[in-house]
Amino acid sequence: MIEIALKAVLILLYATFVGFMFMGIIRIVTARIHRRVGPPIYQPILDTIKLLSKKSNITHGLIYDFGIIYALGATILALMFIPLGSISILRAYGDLILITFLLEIPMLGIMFAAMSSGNPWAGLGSQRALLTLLAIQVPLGFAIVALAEFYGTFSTYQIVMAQQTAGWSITYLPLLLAAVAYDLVLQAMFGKEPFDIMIAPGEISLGPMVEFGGKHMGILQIQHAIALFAETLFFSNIFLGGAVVTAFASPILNTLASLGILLIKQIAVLLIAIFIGAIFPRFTIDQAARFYWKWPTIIAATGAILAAL
Amino acid sequence: MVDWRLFEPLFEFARKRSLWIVSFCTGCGGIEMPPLMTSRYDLERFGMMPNPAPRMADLFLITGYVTPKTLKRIIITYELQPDPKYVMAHGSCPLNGGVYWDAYNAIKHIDKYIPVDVIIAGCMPRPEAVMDGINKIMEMIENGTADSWKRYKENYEWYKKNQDELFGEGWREREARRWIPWLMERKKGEE
Amino acid sequence: MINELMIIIFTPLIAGVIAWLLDIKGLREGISVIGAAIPLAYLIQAYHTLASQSSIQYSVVISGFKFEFLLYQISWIFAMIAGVVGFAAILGMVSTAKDSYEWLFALMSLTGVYGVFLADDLVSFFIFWEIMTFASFMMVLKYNKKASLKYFLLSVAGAYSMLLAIGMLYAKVGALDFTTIQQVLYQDAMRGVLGTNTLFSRNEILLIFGLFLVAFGVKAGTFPLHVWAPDAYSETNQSYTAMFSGVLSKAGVYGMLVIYILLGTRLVYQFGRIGAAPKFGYVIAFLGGITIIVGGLLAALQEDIRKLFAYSSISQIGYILVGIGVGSALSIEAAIYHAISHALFKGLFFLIVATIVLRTGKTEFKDMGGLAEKMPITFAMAFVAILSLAGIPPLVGFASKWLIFEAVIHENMPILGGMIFFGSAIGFVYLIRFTYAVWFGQRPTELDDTKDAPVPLAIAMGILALLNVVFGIAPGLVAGELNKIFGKEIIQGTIWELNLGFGRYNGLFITVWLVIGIVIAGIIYFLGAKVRRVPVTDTYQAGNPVTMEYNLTIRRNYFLPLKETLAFWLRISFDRLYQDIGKWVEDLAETLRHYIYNGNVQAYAWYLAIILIILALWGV
Amino acid sequence: MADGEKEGGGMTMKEQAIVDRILKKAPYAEGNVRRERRIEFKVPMERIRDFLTLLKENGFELMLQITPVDWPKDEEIELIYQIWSITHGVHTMVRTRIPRDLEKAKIPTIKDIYPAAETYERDAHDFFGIYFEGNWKMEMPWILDDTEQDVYPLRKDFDMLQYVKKKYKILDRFDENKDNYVI
Repeated sequence: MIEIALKAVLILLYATFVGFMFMGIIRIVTARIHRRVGPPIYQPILDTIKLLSKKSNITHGLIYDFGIIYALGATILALMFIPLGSISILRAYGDLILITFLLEIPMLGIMFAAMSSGNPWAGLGSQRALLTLLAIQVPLGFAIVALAEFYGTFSTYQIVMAQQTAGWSITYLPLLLAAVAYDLVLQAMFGKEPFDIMIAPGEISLGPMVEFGGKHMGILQIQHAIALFAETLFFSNIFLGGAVVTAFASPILNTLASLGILLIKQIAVLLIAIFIGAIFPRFTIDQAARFYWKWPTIIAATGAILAAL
Repeated sequence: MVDWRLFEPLFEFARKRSLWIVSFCTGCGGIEMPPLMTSRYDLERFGMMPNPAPRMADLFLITGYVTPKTLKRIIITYELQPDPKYVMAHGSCPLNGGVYWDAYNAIKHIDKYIPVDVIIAGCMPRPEAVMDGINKIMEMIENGTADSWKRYKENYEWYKKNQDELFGEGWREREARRWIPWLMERKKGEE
Repeated sequence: MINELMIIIFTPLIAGVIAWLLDIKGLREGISVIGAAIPLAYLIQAYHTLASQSSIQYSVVISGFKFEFLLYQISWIFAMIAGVVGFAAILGMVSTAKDSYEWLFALMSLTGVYGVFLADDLVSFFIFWEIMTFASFMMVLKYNKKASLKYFLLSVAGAYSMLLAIGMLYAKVGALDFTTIQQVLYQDAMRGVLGTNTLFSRNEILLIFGLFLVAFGVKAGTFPLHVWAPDAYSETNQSYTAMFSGVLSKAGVYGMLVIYILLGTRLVYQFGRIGAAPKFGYVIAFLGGITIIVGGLLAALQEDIRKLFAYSSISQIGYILVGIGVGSALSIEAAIYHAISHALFKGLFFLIVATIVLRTGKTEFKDMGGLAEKMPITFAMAFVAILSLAGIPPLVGFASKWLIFEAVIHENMPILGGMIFFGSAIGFVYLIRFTYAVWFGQRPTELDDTKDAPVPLAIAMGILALLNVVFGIAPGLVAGELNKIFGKEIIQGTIWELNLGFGRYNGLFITVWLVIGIVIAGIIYFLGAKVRRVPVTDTYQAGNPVTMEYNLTIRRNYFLPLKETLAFWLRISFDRLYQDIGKWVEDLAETLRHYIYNGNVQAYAWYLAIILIILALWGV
Repeated sequence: MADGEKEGGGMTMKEQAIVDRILKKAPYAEGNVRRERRIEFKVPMERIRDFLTLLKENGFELMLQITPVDWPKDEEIELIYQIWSITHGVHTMVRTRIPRDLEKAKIPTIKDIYPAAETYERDAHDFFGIYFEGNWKMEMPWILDDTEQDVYPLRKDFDMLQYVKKKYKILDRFDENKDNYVI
């Protein structure tokens, strides 16, 4: 019991910290691409502290608060199910479908909170976010189907284990296709260009986020950090072979090593998203839907069918 | 509740190093913002970032002349921001009317209507000047003299009196209702 | 001794008739609720009987026809659905029903649906099917003639096709009870395997299957026979719709299962399998998949609450059909599980809609808004229902959906997998549209004095919401019952856990960790400075002041971009197609009437005789 | 016409032809050629609608803007309708004069002839107090705020300085004759 609690706290702290570092990396790399100096890497932490330490906060009612809390809670829940090296708690229950759903739930909480504020831009942003979700769901679904059918299991941990012996997923053609589609989907999950339609700054002034300030926004920053960590972790687990190091004698070293390997893979996933995001303008929502329903869907469906054969 | 006074220096540092700007470009100063944000003078070094939504913004830049119509929006937007919040005015127009000193439709003293922490002289101040002003406001936040939001709370009656003298009593409700008759009978004229 | 099955089936009808004859306000409600409660009590008591013996049988001979009734595991589960949701719906009708007419037919349809689930021979099956259809038709007729006619025509088409199929079966088999038919067809399949010539030719069995498919597809609202559902579901007493959509549509699902029970082996022999799934099931599954997508997309584009949920229930039925179609034991269990959860959350939804319509008197999204403060209880119920339908763990909607996902994907069916993924997303979409337009945003001034749900409705909603939560956190409860159908542990695991070997879902852990996460988030939240409550007009709209008089919440055409994206597909409408066919048939009928349907009774008798002779000849 | 020949050397033949054609149809107007691609007409205010309809029929499609000019001495406001002809590539200015005091400063709208005129008419009404009869959006708030609603600040007799002092309560900021002011 104590051990589980300890693990949970460690995972949570690690995920939050690395997530914030990821946010900082995103800002720095984007700045470098713009030939700017960019903020220090710990900038997101400063932002969060600042937001949480605001002296006055507003609320639009119970749902407005609960939606935010629910979003963070659901993100923590999702994090617990994803295998993190050898120290994850509920990895035995880390079911592909379950995690895919759990990674979408926080958005629902944010939508509820945003809509309860009654701001038309929040409504517009939620509409765009939902249509983006609708658009990405098809390739995402096919990618998951491809994985499940290739490995014959839904357990993420077993998939990771299988990759330790049989090599990474992306070395097989069907899963390579699935990975490509999933990576395009990840672009929209991170909310980066060209699919940052839901939070179009200057167009609908951050959409769902428009009414959040002070500690609400601070909690959302933490949630975003953990979500970044979780999504990249999920991708590197199912497609990039995860990390289960057993080379060293002491379990501590093994854990650290596997965490390090995972970190490298996660950053690789993140950098792709940043590069794509930094050089593309924004789609309109129907363009995004048409795009996702065309190429990624075809790629992922091909992958799924090949995996099923 | 936890006693947070212990952490106050950390909070001040965070506030100083992550000023989010509400991008409400009123006048010609708006065009001085892009060079500040982009690769020449990169404001993001100081953790500053333009931010469309005032709810999460700290620093309100009033860039250039202000008309009564704009001032209404500025006041409403300013009151949406959570405390602590800071205001920085660019150029001589908000200070004293500047070249619009005798224009019937430009505000002469911005600080009669909302409190201002830093005013940058010049018409229009160059980016360097704006950066200087930003440094100024940063050290003011550090030594706690950037207290315009407190002043606005304390002297709210005075500010409200000035606003009402300029716009007339109940201007918020009037402004909100202004277009409604025309929105309702929009169809009327287009037979 | 009068058998308990008879009590279960006929108590609602009797209660309805009494309520209709007495027609005393207060008394009739009481009688009807009792009439709905008694069968439920008997069913719960029958649970213990089923534990000891495998089934409860009853047969009565009326004028040579032998009516047989059988209560075994599947029919018990479906009857429980009917019992619980029907009881909740009747309880809701206490607040919404206007006169005794509605009581009569609501309870009559309950009788019909009980009869359908308990029938063990095709005659009684058909008779109760028609009672059910007739009663629901009368319920719709009272509110809207056109919708009821559309419903009636399609139901009649379904009924005739079912009658024809039954006739063909009878002509060959010579018996009508399920067991005999099942055995005969099984032997027929065996005969085919051995190579001797079979009783039914390929085309005959295909025809029978097609006719049954039409008959049950109409009731279940399968694409492309779904056109009656939106109008019929929306144009009646909304509390009754809880039963209409929650239970009566399940009769169609049950019918699909009956196809499996009766024709399964024969069809599998005749048409073989695709991968693991039988080919004929694949047809059902694909119809189901298309139903999911079409129903969902149309639901997202509706402007009327009742229509939105009508389409959404079509879409959810699609899931069940997919599960049934895939045809592995697991997928059928998943389908029945989803039938249960769909009955629960959709019944809850329609009760919520009933409350809203009752309290506001409005049905269109454009007149709604900001009701969350005015109707907190109803909103809490809606919250549960939304999470459940959207498939958010730990609620029953997720457990059943998860089972369907696993079952379908495990059978290597990528396309169906993609379809149901899309369906789960579209669920989010139309639910959020409902949430936003009805509960949040600026409130129209005429809704300022809206009251919360009346007590009976609140109780009814409470029952369903509770079950939504319980069956989600403890999915093992349902899974245990489902395993009894096949008599073996298809879904292992404890009461909290579903374990399929290739995937596990544990409702309890998810609940616990969700609570832990929410607690952590709550701590962070409460460490921050206090919050100040601001009105809905105090929002940032480019600094413009806002007044309640001009409503800025987006209500009409919320998903316009989706409409634009799908513009091409939305031009295709089966409803219009059927209407054109209808017109054409009318003109034909005009000409026919002068010559054939000349209103002479003897002539009709002759036609009937001829038809029977033809059938007999066919049989020989 | 004459100077047109002088400098243009027949460069303005096209413009002259257009002017003659218009004037033949509209004898009440007087018109001349300013230079190539520029022609102008003077029209009495009561015939303005007929004349603009005529122009529109003769290939002057595009309404550029309406410029009011205030002439306090001769108690008149001059309205200059600037219309561009895409077919001829000619820019015409139709001048008309209306009395300047507020009751009589009225002229029929040309919104139905040139829809773009609606905006410019509202503009002229806001700043000069000219009422365009038939434009139903006259009363609709436009650029100016409620406080400036009927002071018509662009009229020549509008005392800007007094108004500014009164409005912004800054009486001692500069002396009356603006030779030296304190900032």
